[in-house]
Amino acid sequence: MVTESASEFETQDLLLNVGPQHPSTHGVFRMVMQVDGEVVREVIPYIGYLHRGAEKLCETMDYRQGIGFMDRTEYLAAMNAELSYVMAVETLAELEVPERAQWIRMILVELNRLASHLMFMGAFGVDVGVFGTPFIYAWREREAVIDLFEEISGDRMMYAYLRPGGLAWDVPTNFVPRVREVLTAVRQGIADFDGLLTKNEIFIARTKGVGVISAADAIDFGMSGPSIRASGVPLDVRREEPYLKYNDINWNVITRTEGDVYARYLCRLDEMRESVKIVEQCLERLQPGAIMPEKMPRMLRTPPGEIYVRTEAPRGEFGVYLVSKGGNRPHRLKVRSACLSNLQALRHMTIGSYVADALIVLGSIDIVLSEVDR
Amino acid sequence: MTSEETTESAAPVATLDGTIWAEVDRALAGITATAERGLLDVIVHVPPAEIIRALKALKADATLNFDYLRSLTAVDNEEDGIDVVYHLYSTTAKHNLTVKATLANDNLFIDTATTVWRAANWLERETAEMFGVRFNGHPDPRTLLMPEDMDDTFPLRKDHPLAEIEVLQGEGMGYSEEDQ
Amino acid sequence: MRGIAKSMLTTLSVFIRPPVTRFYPDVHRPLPERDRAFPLLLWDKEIDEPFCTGCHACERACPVECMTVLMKDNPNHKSVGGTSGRRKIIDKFWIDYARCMRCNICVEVCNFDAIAMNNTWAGHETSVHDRKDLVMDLQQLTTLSHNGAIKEWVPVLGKANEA
Amino acid sequence: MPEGLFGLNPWLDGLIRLLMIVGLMTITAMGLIYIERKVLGRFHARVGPQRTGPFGLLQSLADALKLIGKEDLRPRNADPWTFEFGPYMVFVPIFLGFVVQPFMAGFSVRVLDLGIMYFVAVSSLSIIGWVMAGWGSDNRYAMIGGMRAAAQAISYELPFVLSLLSVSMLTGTLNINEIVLSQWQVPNIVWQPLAFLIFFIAALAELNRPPFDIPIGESEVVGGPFVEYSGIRWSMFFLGEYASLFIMSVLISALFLGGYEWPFGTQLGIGFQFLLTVVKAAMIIFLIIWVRASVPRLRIDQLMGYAWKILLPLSLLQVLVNGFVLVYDLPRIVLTIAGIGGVILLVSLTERAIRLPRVTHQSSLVTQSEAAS
Repeated sequence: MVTESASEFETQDLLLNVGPQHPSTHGVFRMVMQVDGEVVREVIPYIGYLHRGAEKLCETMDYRQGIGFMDRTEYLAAMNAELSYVMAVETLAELEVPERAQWIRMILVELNRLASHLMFMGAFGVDVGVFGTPFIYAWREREAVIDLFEEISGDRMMYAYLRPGGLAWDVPTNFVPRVREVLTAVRQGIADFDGLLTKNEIFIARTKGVGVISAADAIDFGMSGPSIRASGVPLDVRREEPYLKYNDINWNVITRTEGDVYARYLCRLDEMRESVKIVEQCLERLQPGAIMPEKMPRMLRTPPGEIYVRTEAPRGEFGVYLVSKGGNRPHRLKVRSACLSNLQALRHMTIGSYVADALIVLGSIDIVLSEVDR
Repeated sequence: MTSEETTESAAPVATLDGTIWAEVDRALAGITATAERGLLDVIVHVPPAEIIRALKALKADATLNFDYLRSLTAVDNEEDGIDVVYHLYSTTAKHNLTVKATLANDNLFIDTATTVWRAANWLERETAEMFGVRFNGHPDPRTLLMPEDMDDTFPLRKDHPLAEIEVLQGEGMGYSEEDQ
Repeated sequence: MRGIAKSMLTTLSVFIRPPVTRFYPDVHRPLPERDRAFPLLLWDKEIDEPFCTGCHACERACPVECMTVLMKDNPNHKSVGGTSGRRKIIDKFWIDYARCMRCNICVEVCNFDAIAMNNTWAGHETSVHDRKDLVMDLQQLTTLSHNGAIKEWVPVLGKANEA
Repeated sequence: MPEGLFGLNPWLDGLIRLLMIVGLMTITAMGLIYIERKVLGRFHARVGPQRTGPFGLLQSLADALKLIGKEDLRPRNADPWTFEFGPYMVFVPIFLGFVVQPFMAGFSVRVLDLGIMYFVAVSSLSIIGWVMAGWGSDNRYAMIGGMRAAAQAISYELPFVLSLLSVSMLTGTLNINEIVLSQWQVPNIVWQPLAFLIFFIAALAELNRPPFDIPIGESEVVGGPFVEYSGIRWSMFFLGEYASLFIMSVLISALFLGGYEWPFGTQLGIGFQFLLTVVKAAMIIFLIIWVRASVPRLRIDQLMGYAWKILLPLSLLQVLVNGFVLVYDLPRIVLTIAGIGGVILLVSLTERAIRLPRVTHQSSLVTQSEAAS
């Protein structure tokens, strides 16, 4: 009898196609969800809609030309992407970056992290369902950062400003007061987000305990950035293998232990505060000086060799694996994308949750599809 | 100091002093691995047939504990075959290692590392479609970034042609006729 | 509920702040001097000819191959009784703005400071109906500089600010 | 039977009243769309529409013209009848609800003795339209949205009706006009703060406004039942949504805030009464928009749990307390005290609910599926 009635009331799972055009997929990501009512039984992600072969293109470009393609690989944190690339070239070509250039790089990279995290806050708030408010708040403060970048480099998103050896040209003379202005604006933005979301009961109800991933699983999936730090793994390249001047200043790695969506949100919020602190310290240490090494060849060539340089981008470890066979262009350039590795864990985090939660989990790992697909 | 010079120098072992090679050598007992010193990390060459054994040993070893796969990719060295490159990291001991397995051009098969780290899944799928390396026993051998049916051409190989650039100006705009 | 009240107070505090909207097409924000739109050719007003000698440096350095350069003998050269010191001069120059990725490399490689990025709004508002109309020829590229509509900024590469 | 409005024959009179409702409500809804966009803009630190006409006043008109001009598409696999009649089934019940709205003393479309019951009956009909739209579209997002809408409406109908009931217990009538008139000294919100809060929350859910906009959740089901609609049919949903927003605000102001009666009585004339009703309704609408700008969306299980586990017991409690006070003829201040206590209870229960450990079957399913693969 039991089996009979079970077959009588057999229900059919529904295949729900989300993306590539969907408001919550943050670009051209597509996933097919098998849903039983509102519960997700299976998730099959599809990526590659934004694959442009940036790695192959960089192999045909000399080292200066490649910088522009790094911007386009990670368009929300282009400074961080450029940094990995130029550091790889510098290490291969044995270039010594002057002190001032390193401080300026650090300021720019942290400001870009702020801009990127603000963007996360906005998009994530909309995913959770606040109608537009967080998005515009994020845009307001991100605009301040981007305006500053435009005054420095000339472009709002595709900076092409860092160069192997240092910076393309020096920052404007009013750089320090302008950065301080931007920091004031960003602090206001952080306070707004804190007030809008952090304590909101509905926000907490929606995010706490959703998309939990344990520390061991996170490591196994190769996650990085705030997504793994929210699971209690203090994995931060800035602290573990310090580059630039991160060892000379005072800052903390933000970790949380819960490993859920709320923890990932709080991690990013605290990281923004930490970035503000870092930039302030950098501004105090900034001294006049050279921004490029004394002897720069007109056309940069590297000796044969290989290097895997990793830096901490807003979404996690942005690695550049550069193989040179001599000459002025890379033999092979591989971009290790943090988003790709984080996205791999999506299936693990979403199965068994509700449809609405699946999209929040996707939002919480903060993917940039151009970085995933390259 | 570049890797080429390192291998050419008379005593390559000396440059490995103070690195984790001693530990790695101990963990890889029974596997014919050679090492060189890279610019940041030690690079270990492992024969492709023994790669999974080596990776498992490196992960299981208590002091090394390479539990984090940073990156997995391949390098097309044209006539010298294709290198499959693993960048490992230990989240507890905080050290790095690069493991390389060189595949001959006529035998592009290697065992899958998904049994060691789940992180290898998508990275191997990408490497497979981009370089034509076949990962034996991969749980999900579909393409990742490329179209599903694109299994005969491998974009990141050096012999893969670049697309022609469509030029809208100059001769394309009728310059040459008025010049001549 | 108290958290929701806090959220609502936050939104209320924004409600009473002035809005941040920029009325874009009506009011153009002043652009910074370094703003990069698309490359332009500069005009040598003293001799009344372009600075560009058609040396192909930018064409070779362009990562996306958006430029086509052709040079010719300068009809205004001193040797033929003219006023210019340039033996060769640009004959035809096309830049495909649709393909240009505004990386600034052409400006950096130019030995004559003959090319600069447009830093006016005219460089940003370039929408056309046909992609072919984005291929700019020599005349279009020099007009802005010729009639003095831009104050170009040519970066000093790798040089630090004084003091 | 009341006389015809202009002393005409009943049919003509009925027709005129009908046209008045439709015309008035359309204009009101368009105005509300404009107001919402403007107010929401300020909450977002923007300015809202400002290009069409002075201060963007003609924006809604421009939108309406655009929507009427658009092609009315129907997916090939959609069920023609359910798809095309869905919008009407949403639209008509909402407009029927307008019949009993009290704007000024002795003047509404119809003064019904069972006004509240009539309103509850017709307003819940529109959910059929939602389900029809969701089912008929042959779209999975639409279907999920339609199912969500049905589940939500059925759950929130109960606290909605019970809090209405507690108001009519207090005033002893189901006639909305009489309820308004009975508040000539003190508005009902003073006696029934808990019922007001529950009614407000349930009204948000009935209106599918944030945080209860689960059926149309833009970031999940991309508009839910409306996803396949375009042009005039889509605009009917939209108009219906804003018309019901207006009706609900007028109802709240009438039942809890004293409508046109409090605080000035009916002596100041019809125009002033109308103004008072509109101002009170505008306050409620502002509050609803404000909530929309500030809160995330609930999830469907949380929404249902909140209705059944918190709102329903508390609204039953309110009814019980009302009965107790009325039967034993206790002073009314007891109601206020009990109501404030109830509000505190509601707040603390809500805050407790988010601290409770969550029941999730995530881990077991992952192991299942990984074992299978």
